[in-house]
Formats: sequence, C-alpha cells, structure tokens
Amino acid sequence: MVKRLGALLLLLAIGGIFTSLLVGYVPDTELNDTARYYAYHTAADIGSANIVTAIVITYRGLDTLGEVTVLFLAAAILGLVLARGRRQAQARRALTPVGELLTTGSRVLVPLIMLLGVYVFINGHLTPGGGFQGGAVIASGVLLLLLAGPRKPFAHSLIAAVESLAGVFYVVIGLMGLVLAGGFLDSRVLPLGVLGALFSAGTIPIIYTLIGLKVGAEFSVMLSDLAETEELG
Amino acid sequence: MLSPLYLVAAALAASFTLGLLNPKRSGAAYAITLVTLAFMAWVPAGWLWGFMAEGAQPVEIYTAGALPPYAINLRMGLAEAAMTLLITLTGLLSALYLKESLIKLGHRGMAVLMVALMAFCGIVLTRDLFNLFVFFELAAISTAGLILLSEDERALSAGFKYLIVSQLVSTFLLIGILFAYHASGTLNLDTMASARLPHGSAPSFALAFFLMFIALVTELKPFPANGWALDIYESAHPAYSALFSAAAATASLYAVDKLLLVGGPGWYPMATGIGITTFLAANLFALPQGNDRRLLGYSSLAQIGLILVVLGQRDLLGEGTPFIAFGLLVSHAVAKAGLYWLSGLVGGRSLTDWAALRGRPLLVFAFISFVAMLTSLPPFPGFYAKWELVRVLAGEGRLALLALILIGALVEAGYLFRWFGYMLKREAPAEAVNGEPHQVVPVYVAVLAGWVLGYFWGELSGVGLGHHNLLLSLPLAFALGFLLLDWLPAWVKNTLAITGMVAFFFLTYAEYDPLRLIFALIFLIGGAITLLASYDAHGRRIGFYPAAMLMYAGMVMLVRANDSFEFFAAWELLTLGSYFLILRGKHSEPHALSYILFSLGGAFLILAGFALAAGGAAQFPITALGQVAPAVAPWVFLLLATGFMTKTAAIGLHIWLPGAHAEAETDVSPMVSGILLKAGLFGLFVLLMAMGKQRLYGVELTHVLLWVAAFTALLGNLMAVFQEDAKRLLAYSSIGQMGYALFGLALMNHLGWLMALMFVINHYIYKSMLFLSVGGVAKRTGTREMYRMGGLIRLMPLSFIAVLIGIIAISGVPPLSGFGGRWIFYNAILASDYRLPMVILFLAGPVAFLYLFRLIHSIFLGQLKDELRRVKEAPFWIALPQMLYVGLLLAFALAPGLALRRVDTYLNLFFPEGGLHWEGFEITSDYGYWNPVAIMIVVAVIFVSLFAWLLFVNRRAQKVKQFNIVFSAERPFRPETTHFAWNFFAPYRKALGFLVQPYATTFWGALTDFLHTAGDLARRLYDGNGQSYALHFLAFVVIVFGVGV
Amino acid sequence: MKEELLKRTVKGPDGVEFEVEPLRDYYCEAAPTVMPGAYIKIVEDLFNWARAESLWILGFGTGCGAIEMRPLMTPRFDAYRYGIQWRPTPRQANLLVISGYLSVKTLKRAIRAYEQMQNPKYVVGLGSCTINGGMYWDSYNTIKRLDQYLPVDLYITGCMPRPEALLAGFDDLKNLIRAGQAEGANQYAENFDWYKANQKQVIHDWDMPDYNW
Amino acid sequence: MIHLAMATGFLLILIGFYGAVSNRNILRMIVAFTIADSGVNLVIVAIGYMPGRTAPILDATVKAGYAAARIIDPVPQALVLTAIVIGVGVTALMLAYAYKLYEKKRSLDIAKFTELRG
Amino acid sequence: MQFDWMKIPYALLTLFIVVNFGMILTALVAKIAARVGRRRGIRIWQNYADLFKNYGLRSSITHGAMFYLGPVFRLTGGIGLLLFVPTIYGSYVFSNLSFAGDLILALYFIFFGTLGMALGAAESGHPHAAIGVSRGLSQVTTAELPLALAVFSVALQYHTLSVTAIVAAQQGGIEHWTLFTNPFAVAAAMLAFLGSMMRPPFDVVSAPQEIPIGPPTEYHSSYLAMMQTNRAIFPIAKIVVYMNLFFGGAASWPVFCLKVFLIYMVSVFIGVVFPRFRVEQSIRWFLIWALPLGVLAIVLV
Repeated sequence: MVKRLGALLLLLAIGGIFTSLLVGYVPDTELNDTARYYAYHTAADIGSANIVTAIVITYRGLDTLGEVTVLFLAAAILGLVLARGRRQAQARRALTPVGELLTTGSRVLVPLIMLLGVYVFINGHLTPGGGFQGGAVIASGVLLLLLAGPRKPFAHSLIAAVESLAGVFYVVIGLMGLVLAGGFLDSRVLPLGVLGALFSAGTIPIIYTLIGLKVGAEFSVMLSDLAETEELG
Repeated sequence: MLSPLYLVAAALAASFTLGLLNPKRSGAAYAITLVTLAFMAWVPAGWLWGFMAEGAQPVEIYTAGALPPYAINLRMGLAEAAMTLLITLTGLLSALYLKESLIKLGHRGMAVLMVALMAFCGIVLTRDLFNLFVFFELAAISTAGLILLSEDERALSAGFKYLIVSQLVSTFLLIGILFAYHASGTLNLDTMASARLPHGSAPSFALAFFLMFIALVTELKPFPANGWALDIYESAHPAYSALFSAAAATASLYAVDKLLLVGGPGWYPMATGIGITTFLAANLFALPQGNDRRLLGYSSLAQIGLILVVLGQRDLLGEGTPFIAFGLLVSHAVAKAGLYWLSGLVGGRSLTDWAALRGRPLLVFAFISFVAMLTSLPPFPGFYAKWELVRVLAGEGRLALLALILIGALVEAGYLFRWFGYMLKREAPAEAVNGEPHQVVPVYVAVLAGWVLGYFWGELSGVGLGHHNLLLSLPLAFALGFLLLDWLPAWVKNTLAITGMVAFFFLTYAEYDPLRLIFALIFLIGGAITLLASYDAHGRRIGFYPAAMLMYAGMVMLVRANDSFEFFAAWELLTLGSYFLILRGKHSEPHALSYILFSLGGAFLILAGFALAAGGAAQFPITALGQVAPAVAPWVFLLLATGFMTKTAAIGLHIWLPGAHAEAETDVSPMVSGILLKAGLFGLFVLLMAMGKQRLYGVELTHVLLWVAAFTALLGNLMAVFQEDAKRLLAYSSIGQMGYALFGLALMNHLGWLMALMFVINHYIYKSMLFLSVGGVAKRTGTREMYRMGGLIRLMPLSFIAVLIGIIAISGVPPLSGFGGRWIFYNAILASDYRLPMVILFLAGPVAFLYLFRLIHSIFLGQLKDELRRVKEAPFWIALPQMLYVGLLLAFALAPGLALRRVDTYLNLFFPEGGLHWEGFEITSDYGYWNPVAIMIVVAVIFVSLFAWLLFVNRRAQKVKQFNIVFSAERPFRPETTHFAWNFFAPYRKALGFLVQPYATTFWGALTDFLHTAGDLARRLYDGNGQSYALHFLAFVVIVFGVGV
Repeated sequence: MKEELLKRTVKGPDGVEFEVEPLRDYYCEAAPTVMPGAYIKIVEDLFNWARAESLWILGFGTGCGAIEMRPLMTPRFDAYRYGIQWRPTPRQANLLVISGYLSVKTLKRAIRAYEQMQNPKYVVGLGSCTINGGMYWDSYNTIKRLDQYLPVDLYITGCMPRPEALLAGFDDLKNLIRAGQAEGANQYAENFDWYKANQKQVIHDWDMPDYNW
Repeated sequence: MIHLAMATGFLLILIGFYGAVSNRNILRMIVAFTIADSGVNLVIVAIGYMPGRTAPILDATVKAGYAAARIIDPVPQALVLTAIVIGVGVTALMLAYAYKLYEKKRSLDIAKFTELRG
Repeated sequence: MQFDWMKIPYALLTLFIVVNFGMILTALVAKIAARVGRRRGIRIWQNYADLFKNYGLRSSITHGAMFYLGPVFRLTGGIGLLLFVPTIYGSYVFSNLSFAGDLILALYFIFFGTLGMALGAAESGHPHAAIGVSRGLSQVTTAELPLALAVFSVALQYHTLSVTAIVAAQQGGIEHWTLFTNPFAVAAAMLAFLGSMMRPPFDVVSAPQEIPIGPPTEYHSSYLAMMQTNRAIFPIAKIVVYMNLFFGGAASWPVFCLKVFLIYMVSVFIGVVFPRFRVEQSIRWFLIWALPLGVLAIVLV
C-alpha cells in the first residue's frame, strides 16, 4: 500500500515534469531547418516521393540498420532463450482441433496478406508504408498460418536463410554506398529515376525489400518461437 | 586507416552471416566471431596509431552522402579511437574467455555479442542524438541477451529487472530527444550544441535536456537507480560482467560526456552531484559485501561515479579533462575486466574463496596490479589522474568535493585491500584455480595493458605537466626488475638487492645535502644491513623482494624528490611496498589492512596538502612550500603534518603500528620499524624546513605538534609497558620514540632538530637490532609471548647482548648513544619557548625503563622453561646484523660527530642560533657540555676494575642452576610458576592504566563499524524486486529534478 | 617423589622431543666442600671478629621458641646494639636459630635453609626440644637431637629460655666465632654423608637434591 | 488538438508506468509497458504535427518545390517508426524473459524473483 | 676543564672520603632512627663489620654472568655519579671528573646502577627479585618526574647545565640558594628525593616482610658487600647533586658533611613517621603532590 502510494506520488511528480513540457510546448508554425532541408532536397537528391522513407532509408539509414538489428537481436535472443527451454521439451499435450473456418480462411487469406505485404514494402518510397510495415504484414500472414496449423512443420532454416541473406545484402548495399556513392548507406548507388516511379530513388526499393523480407522473417521466427512455448504451458 | 563504418558493417555482416552457417558448426562460427572481433579491434587500433604516432587529425565520417545535421555522421578522434579500441579489445578477450559458453550457445549468442560491441562502439562514434538512442537500445537489448550467457539461474531475473528499468529509461530518453529536437530543430549533437539556447531561457529545451540527461546518466548506474546493475554484475557470466563494466560503462560515459557538451556548463553541477553521491554510496555499500562479483559491481559503480564527477568538473579541468577521465577510465576498465575474468577462475563466490589464487603467483600479481589500478596507486594511470584531479580541485578551492572524493577513495581502498588480504592470508579452498589457457590469457593481457598504460600515462604526464615518468626512475625500475627475477633463489636476489642499494648510494652519494645524506644512508646502507638478515630465508621467497625493493625504492625516491609530485609518488610507492611486506606475516592480515588504510588516509591528506599548496600550479617544488600564501599555509601545514604523522604513528593515528610491526616477518620488522618510520620523519623535516611555524586561529601549530608529540611519547611508552608480546612491545616503543623525534622537530630550534636527527639514527640502529634479536628469539622459541620465554641468556648470548646494548641505548643511560639524544634534548628544551609539554615528556622518559626491563628480563633472565631448554642461538644471518648494529651503536656513542657534525652546520641555514661546538671529543652547547669519549672511558675503567675485583673475590663461586634459589625454605615447583613475567607491571596498571584505555582503537573501531553498519543497513534499499528498482529510478529522476532544476 | 620432580618428556619449539630430569637439570648437584679460612691469620682473625660482630639471623621460627625471639628486636632488649639483626633470606644470613621443637616436616625446610646459607654459618639450638626432644621426646613426628642433623654450634637450654638467655647465648657464640671454633659449616661438609644418612632416616619423602645450594 | 494528443500520450505513459510498478504480475507489467510505449509514440507524433498541413509525401497535391509550406515535420515521423520497432523488439524480449521466469518458478509474481539483493 | 692524570688520584681521594663518610653517616642515621623507637641502635662502626664479614664469607654461588654484573653496574653507577659531579665548590682537587659532562650526565647516570641492579637481580631467577624490580621501576617513573622538572627549572633559572656554574650562581649568602630563589623547584625536588631514598613511605620495593627482600634476595657475600659499598656512596652522591643544585653547594668538607647530613635527615624524618605506601599509592601521591609543584616551578621560573 505504501509502495503504491509512493509510486503514485512519484508518478505525480513525473506528471508534473510532463505537464511543464506540455505547457511549454508551442507547435512550430514553420518547418525547422532540418525539416526544411528534407522538404527541399529529398526529391532532387534521393528521388523518393515519400520524404519519410527518404529519411528512414537514406538520411537516417544508420538508424534503420540499427532498427533492423534490434529486431534481429530480439529474434536471436528469443531463439536463445527459448532454445534453452526447448531442450527439455515435454510430452506434447493434445490441442483442441483447429476449426474449419480458420483453416479455410487462412488458405484464402494468407496469399493475399503476403501479397499486400510485398506491395507495401516495394512501394515504400512512394506511399505510406515500407519495409517494416510490409514485413509486419507478412508476419501476420505467418501468424495466421501458425494459428491454423500449430503442428505444421515450420521451415526454420529457410526463414533463417532469408533473414541472414537479407541482412547481409543490406550491409553490402550500405557498403556499396560507401564505396560507389557519397557514403555509407547512400542510396544513390543506382540511378534515381523518375520521382514517383516504382523503380526510382536509387537503392531504396531494394533496401526496403530486403528490410521487408528480413523483418517478415524475423517476426515469423519470433512468432513461431513464442508459439512453440505453448507446448510447455 | 579504415573508416569506422567498416567496424559497424563488419559486426553486422558477420552476425547476419552466422545465421547461414549450419547451426552444428559452432566452431566455425566461433572462429568467424573471433576474426570479426579482431578486425573490429584493428580498425580503432589503426586510428589510434594514426593519432598518436602520425599526428592525424580527427575525422568526421558522413553517411548517406549528405552532410550533417541532415544525415547521421560519426566522428573518429583520439578519444573515440581509444574508447572503441578499449571496447573492442575487451570484447575480443571476453569472447576468447567465453569460448565454451559461446560454442554451446551457437551462432545466435555470438551474433548478440558482436552486435553488443558494435552498439557500444556506435554509442561512442555517433554524433546524432537519435542514433545514439538506437545504439543504446541495441546495447540494452544485447545486454539482456548476454546476461543469459550465465550459468547462474538468477541472471534471468536480473535481466528482466534490467529490461524494466531500460523501458523507463528509454521512455524518458525518447521524449527528451524529441522535445530537444523540437526546441533546437536538429538532432545533430554539434549543431545542437552550437545552437544551444542559454540555460533557463528556453525552459522546454532545458526540460528536454534534463530528460535526456537523466536517462543517459541512468546508464551509468547512479545511486540509487542502480540496483538492477548490481544484480547483473552479481549473476552474469564474469566475462560478460567484464564487458559490462569496462565496455558498456566506457560507452555510456562518453555518451554522457557528449551530452554534457550540448547542455553546457549549467549541467555540470548536476553531473558532479550525481557522480559524487554514487561514488560515496557505492563504496559504502561495497563495504559489507561478501560476494566478490557484487563487490566488484559496487566498485564499478563507484568508479564510474567518480569519472562522472570528473566530467562534471570539466569547467575547471578544461584541457586536462581527458587526461584525468581517461586515466581513471582505463584504470577502471582494465582492472575491472581483469578482475571479472579472474573471478571466473575462482570457484567460490565468497571473497575468502579467492585464496585459491594463492598457488599461482602470476595471478596474485595480476590481482594486486588490478587493485593498485583501482585504488589509483602509482605507477598506474589512475595515479596520475588522481594527482591532476586533486591538484586542480584544490587549486580552485572545491575542497568539499575533494574531501568527499578522498573519503570515498579511502573506503574503496579499504574493501579492496581487505579482499587482497583475504586472498593472501585466508585458508585456501580445496578446489584450486581452474585456469584454461583461453581464460588466463585475457587476465595476463589486462595486466600487461595496465602496466603499459601506466608507462604511457607517465609519458603523457611528462609531456603535459613536466613530471617524470615514474616507471623510468631507476629505483623503481630496479625494484620492479625483481618481479622478473622472482624465480631465482632468495640468496641470489638478496645479494643483488644489497649490491644494488649500496651501489646506488655510492653513485648518488654526492647529490645529497647533509640532512638528506643521513636519510639516504639509513634507507640505503641501513636497508642493506638489515637485508643481511634475509640471507636466513630459504627457498625462493616469492614476492618478498619486489615488495621490499618497492619500499626501498619509494624511500630513495622520497629523499631524491624535488617536487611535490615526485614526493607523493615516492610516498605511495613506499607505502605500497611496505604493505606487501607487512602482509607477509603469518597473522598480519588485519594489521596490514589497518596499516594500508591509515597510510592511504595519510597519503590523501598529503596529496590534498600539496594540492592546496600548489594552488593549481602544475609544478610545485618542495622548497616552494615556504612561499605558500598565508591564507592557506596553515591548512597546508596541518594536512601535510597530519599525513606525515600518520606514518610516524602519532597518538590517535597509531593503532595500525603495533600489529603491523609485530606480526611482520623477522627480517621485515626491522625494515618497517627501523627504516620505514623514518620516511614520516623525513616528511616532517621537509615540511618544517620549508614552512616553519604556522598559526591557525592564533594557535601555533608547532605548539600543537609539541603536545601531540609529548603525548605520543608518553602513551606509546605506557602502552609498551603493558604488552605481553615482545614484538608488540617494541612496536609501541617505536611509537614513543617517534614521539620524541617529533617533539624535537616541533621544538623548532637548532638543537631540537639535531635531537630529532639523533633519534632518527639511534632509533634506526637499536630498533633494527632489537627487532632482529627478538625476532630471532621468537623464531627459535616459536612464540612472541614473553612470559613463555625466560632464562634464554645462556642459550642465546648474542641475542642477549644485542638486547642489552639496545635497551641501555634506548633508555638514554650513559655511556651509550641514547644519552646523546637526551643531552641534546635537554639543551633543546632549554632554548625553546615552551615549557609545559616537557612535563609529559619527562614522565615518558622513565616509563621507557619499565618496558625495556620487562623485555630483557622476561626473555633472557629469570627461569628457563622445560621446552626451551634446547633452543639454539639465533641463526647466523640474523645474529650477524645484530652484532654489526652493536658495533655501530658503540661507534655512534663514541663519536656522534661523525654523523651529526655536518648536519649541525647545515642546520645553521635554518637556525643560525644555538648550534653545538665541536672541539676534539668535547661537545658544547650554550648551556652545557658533554664528552662522549671521556664518559665512555671513565665508565669503562670503573666498570672493568670493579668487575675484575668481583671476579677475583668470587673466583671459587659455585655455579648453580635455576631452581637453586631461596624460596622460603621451600623449592620452586615449575619454571612456569616461578618466572615472574606475566602482567609484570600490574601495580602500574592499577595506578596509570586509565591513561592507556584504548580510546583511539575504540574510536576507529566504532567509525569503521558505523560505516559498515550504515552500508549494511542502507543496502537493504536494493530489495531485489524489479518494481522497487523501477521506483528507485523514478525517485532518482524526481529527486534530481527537484534538487537540480 | 613429587610429580613435578619426575622425569618428563617435553617437545621443543622445533618439534624435537627430549627428556627433562628436574633434579638434574634444575638443581646444582655439587656436594659442599670444606672451605679453609684466610691463609693469613690476622686476616682470618679480622674476618672472625667481623663475623662475630655481625650476626645476621635467618628469620625462621620453627617452634614455640620463635616467640621468644621477637622481644630481642624491641627497645627492651635491642639486640641490634650487639650487631645482631634479622635477615629474611638465608643467602644473607649466617646464623640459623632452631627455635624449639623441630617436626620432621620442618626439618626438611630447616636443612634447605641451612644449606642455602653461606660458609661460615652457625646453628643455635634453642630450648630443650632441640637437645633431647624435650616434652616431645616420644613424639612420632619430631626429631630428638638436632646435632644429628645439623652441626649445632651452641645450645641454649630452657623451656623456653627467656630473651636474656638468648642474648647471653649469642654472646657465647660470638666468643666461639672469635676464637675460630665455630666451623659448623666445614664440619657439615666433612661429615656430609653421615648427616645425610641421618636426615634421610627420618625424612621419608626426600624430594630434593642432596645439597641445596 | 495537439496538446490534447500530447496530454493523452503523457497520460498513457503515466498509466503505463503506474501499471508497471503496481502490478506484480509480470505479464501485466509487460502490457503496462506497451501502453507506455504507445503513449511515447503518441507524444512523438504529436510533436511533429503542425496544424493545417499534410503528410510529407510528394504527389500531385504536394509539389516538390512547395513542400516546405505544405507538409508537416517528417523527422518525428521517421523517428517514431524506429521507436515502434524498438518497442516491439523489447516487448518480445520481455515476453521471452517472462516465459523463462515462469518456467523457472512457475510463477509470474515479480516479487518472487528477489534472490539477488543488497 | 680538561683531563689530566692527577685527576685520578684526586678522584680516588674523594671516593675514599665519601665511602667512609657514607658508612658512618648511614650508621648514624640508623642510630637516630633507632632512637625514635627508643632503642640504642647499631654501633657507629657496625657497617664496617658487616662489610668485612660479607667480603670475608668463604663460599658464594653465582647464577650467571649478569648476576656478577648487577653489583658491578650498581657500584659503577654510584661511583660514576659521585665522580661526574664536583664535590667541593671551587676546589680543583675535588672537582673530580666533571669535565666529562654536565648536570644531564649526572641525572641520567643515576639510572645506570638501577638498570644494572635490576638486570642482575632478574638473572637470579627469583620471582621476588622481579617483583621488587617491577615495583621499583614503577615507582621511579613518577618519583623522578618532579626532580626532572626541578632540574629543568633550575637550568632555566641559571641558564646553564654546568653544575659548577649553578653552584657559583648561588654563592654570596644563603639568600642566593636556589632554595630561596626557586622554592617550588626545591620543594618538588625534595619530594622526589624522598622517593629515591628507599625509606618509608616509599620502600615497598624491598619490603622485607613481604617479598624478602626484593631485588637483592639472592645476593650475598661479596656481591652484597659491593652493594653495601654502594649504599654508602650512592645516597651521598645523590645528595651532592641536590646540594649543588639547590642548597648552594659546599666549599669545604665540614660544610659538605653538614649539608649532606641535613639533607639526608629530611628523608629520615619523614621515613620514621610514615607507614609504607603501596606502589600505586605512591605513584598517585607523586602525581598529586609533587608534580604540581614541579609544574609551578617551570612555569614560574
């Protein structure tokens, strides 16, 4: 009780800090220097219609590489953690059978979901969306598969290969930027093309594709890893 | 020089590639990992070489083909190169160390390790705020993964607690970053710094900055938001803890530093405050720790706190900041990594389990190197850093902070050296150290790195501050050389040592002024004579010679020191060396600890005193002590004098001495008593020579010294009276004798100083002699309790003669040299302005008889015991120096002028009045006269005639045995009940025992108990609950906000 | 034999065991020898005069006669004026006064005290008990004739003799000494075996060396 | 409007924190943290928002040359993406930990995992 | 002052006079003390008889080398003390060997005999000897303190440590004696004197009835004789120091004898009246009564 009261008081104080942040916040009326640079230069320099994508993949590409690595790490650690548990796998307990609805629905929906995912990451430089979103969409398809067929053998090695290769290529493209263009992760290794076209914005679509594959693979691995813990419960 | 981006790319590419390998081929994956890590280390190594050797300039590395602040950029400068090298090397070695675990875990674990290192490097390299956040998150997540490497099940909960806190932290960090971006329009650190809005004028930026700052600082594990870190330290795999302590901390520190540059000086006080609080609290909490890894964890927190203080003092330290911060950082990182690696070799988790290391001298050496690094002892980088830090802090008058730092450092030294003592002295556990080569190699690399860095810092300090590189000074090099020769038999090393010392004396003979010559003579030639006794030792005597030579080297360097830096360095060296020597005694563990603590405490006072005196100047010649500004001069005097008096064991600060001197080995006791104590006196000589009389609040400090000295003499003697242990008795006697010498110095007149010098020489001779003699007896009889001995005169005549001559000399009875001291003393006090302290000293004089008589009676006279009937004379090599000392004593008694005359003249420089006149054999003062030769002859003639007469009359005397005594017509039963020796001065205790109540011991004991208990109670704060830790963090934020903003 | 005088094995600090035989190791075993006087007669006469004028009595009362010794120190009798004084240690005394009956147990102490005095030394037997056992003549536990055990220079009869008799006796002793006839110590050394045999005959628990130096 | 969004964000953070420190069930704590994460993301997005402007995508309505006057700040948008992904990663990790912790003690009570202390 | 060979016979002469004077003086004192008890006391030549007797004893034993050295130290201490101080003021013949050192030498040489005696006694292996030494040393620590202070005070007063110079400064009338010019010092010194004379109330060291008889328990025959010789010399030698420091010294033997006798009598008067102190009592007594006088002496001088 005392602990909760203390927590409340502390959070009240933190809330005070937040309040003063809130009160002190005045929305910008003009874009600040950085944003203005992006607004002015993205089209010409990067050739990406989606400015956010340009920032994510190119200007702040290192962040994104980190981001991908975060997911990679999470997946790897998840694998580590759960792998240690899996060794003492116990007798499988009988699961309630999966319903007809789910099985059929998944058969219909999964290809569509996959397709949507691919669309989202390939068009990342043109429309809202991108590799992460696309990857997540793909993973949701995998989730559906998992739900529909919990006992189905899962192609771990394939997914792992996809994940690894995507990651390696991403790094290689980044290095190509360092060698061939203006710097690490510079997307202008390939020609910029026409603003708004599918094949434009240099390597951005490729990177987003790789990210999409990688994120999708990673999420899938995570999901399957977590799903396998069910057997313990 | 490869772009550091390759470092990032290599790590990522390798991690990703590992997934392609067949999971069963862990060996190959491990090889790839090692190669990658080596590559990652090679990149910054190339840069570092470029910066250091080729004078390259720092480079900005752009990404994405756009310029900052619009794209992320990295920077590679000297600091970054050094830090990334540190991180990657630690990582490489840890990976080596982790071989089995990594192979067992497979490629995922290796990938996580590489990403972690990449993330640490990224934190160091990046100049973009949000990028920093990303790297931090990478580091956090990989940390959570690596914690799982541990075999310890508890690591799991530790990792989860860490995740809880890091969630909170990242929330604050993100909000802070975004609001900072909003306020400044940029994410680039440099741009943000240059566009910095003045503190206070943009509250939202300040607030945002606060959030970022507090979040990053939390990565430094500040008190109290650090419970999670401790749990990790305790439960994680030691190799990971090494990484966590060395690499992660390095990265976080640099991040905070970068942030502080953005925030500007307005935030420095907050950093300082957090740092010092952490430093003190962590050290305090470490005190009651019994678990080695947790202790190291606390120590890590403390060290990082200290470095944070340094960063917070950037406004003062200016250009010197990197030198200091890096000095402390590398010392911490190397030592902590090494210690964690070592902890993996030790089976048990209790501090005492480290005794297992004892069988491996190299590992012991590693351990002590690490401890010395952590406690900032010379010649390691921390020492130079500490010196600089204190110098600047004192120069700018931040004395409270300085005091807090020194107190914390002392506490830290306390638990580290206690641990070292455990390792050397506690019973070794059954299971020995299981050192696989790949686990031992990292430790050795760390040791080597420590020493190399020590050399390097010495060079740096030579370039920047004009100090000598300590490792290049001949005495120290000579001493350290014995480390390499430790495999030789003891007698060879002993010969080498003696030759070296004598040779060094003759080489440098001409460089000393008369006063220093006396000290150099005692330290070098005297030391060589004492070392003769060491021929008695057999075998290799591992560790003895490096320690002894370190002590002697320190003393020689002390005499030769010109500026305060050299002086202080020498002081620490001799302290360290003597500590090792003392620790060698069989039961000396607690005493050695109290010795090193008092010594370090004293050293810190000296350090502060010198720093205060220098007023910020980089170079401060000892002689300049005389020109210290009058406002600070008395304080300087007070600090230095107290520091030196710790070494001379002035009353109140004396409690370390008896145990330390008594428990030391036979040939060590004379070194630490007869010779080492003189270092303190030398310091006082130097101090008084330069500063003279000082007044503080109208009180003349030399007058205070006079009282202290008088009470030291009295109480030292009184306590000696009540000892049952012969060596303790001698040790207390040393306290009393040092009181006399101090008294002479504090008289501040010509003869007083001469008397002090006389005591220096005399005390060296007779205390060395007595300690050797008593040591020899103790060796033969197997006990130091005097009442267990008795009647040994017939069996150990040489030892008896030494003691006899010694006690006559100490008691000041003519015709031996002690009388000269007393005579000069009387003349000196007649010339002095003070009268009352003499009363105490007069009382002290005769008290000396009591213990001296007890010494000789209880050991050599009286009744011989059954079991001692067959003991032999002390070994030749122990008896030989005693006889040399007897000769020296007689020579000095006959011709004190040999040693004193030149000094007497020299002292005219300081006190033109009141010198002595030396005419032939006669010595005349303003008051009286004294002719040592005449006295000797008269006494000898009377004595010899009477003796001859008595012998003649009793030529037919029947020689009887020990029970042929009149016993009220009965007979004695057993020698034990007939030897009157135990509690010999019972009536005296009844009368004056109240004076020797152990007030000082009680006081210091209560103080340490208090600290211990306080630490023990306060550490309950860390209740192990993740939610509590989260609350601690929140509380930390609120408190810092309340106090700081 | 008392336990503390038995042979025992002890272990030295170096771990070597050895035997300690107290009577041999702790006591001097030499027998007394006859000590001739100074070679030059006048010197011996001077010494004898000095011995006579400086009678230092061992303060050791054996029986009821001891009560008669005390008054000698009082102003009434003031033996000091005759050069007589009491010493608390046999080393410094030269006159042993056996003041009354001597139980066997006390005899042992008396012998020890006597032997610890230095040659020349004198024994005075006080009262009848020292002559023939007196009223204790048939006691199982007292000796009857002192001179069988110690060389007595002078007996003072009475039961008990008054202090005046003591003073008179001391005067007689002085005359003997001055005449050089008080050589009890040498007599004791000469007839040492006889004395010892007598002593050991009555003292059954003999637990000391034959001569107590 | 922005302030409302931001306030909601902050409120979510506080609610999340409170949940995290007052619920002893580890899974509930994780949920609480995801709530706080959402709050953070909301705040981030709110910071970049500018009234009356449109998304930073160049198309027919937003011509490259005039973009600066029409679009909102794209940077927080880019950052929030990263933040979300990282949040997901951490959440996954916490879940894994939760699983292992449960496996160890068959309990999800955070107060039971206090072997390390002092 | 320099050495010449004639000093040796002259010193021996002093020694001879003082030994005889001491023998007679101690007998006289004993007689006086006896008169207090209404006895006649010993004969005036009794000490000679005792001395001869002891030298004339035929047998002796020894406990070892230090047993010999005890009396030797003791007597060397007595003779040395006597010879290091000029006996008769203004007399070359009786200035003895005072060229060797000043007052401090004399003061510290007092301990020479004490220390040696303690060693010899301890060598005898007798517990009483050790107990006696323990008591004696304990007592001496505080008993000597007032003397040291008084000497310090006197040295400050006359600005010299030379005994001759101190005596010289007191010449010219009784009012110049330190006794009157520095009464506190003299008072303190005289109290210390009581403590050093082995007379009641400070004679617990040898306490004949309790630890017969303390340090010399085992000493006998010629050893004892040597100590008896010292008992004749040492008090006189010590009193000479007192006389020179506080009572104007002596310019001739009659004055010398008178002053020595009178100073000696101080301790006798006190001794015959007071019972014995235990060690801790006497220590306290010196600290409470004598020490403040000494402190006053050095403060007021």
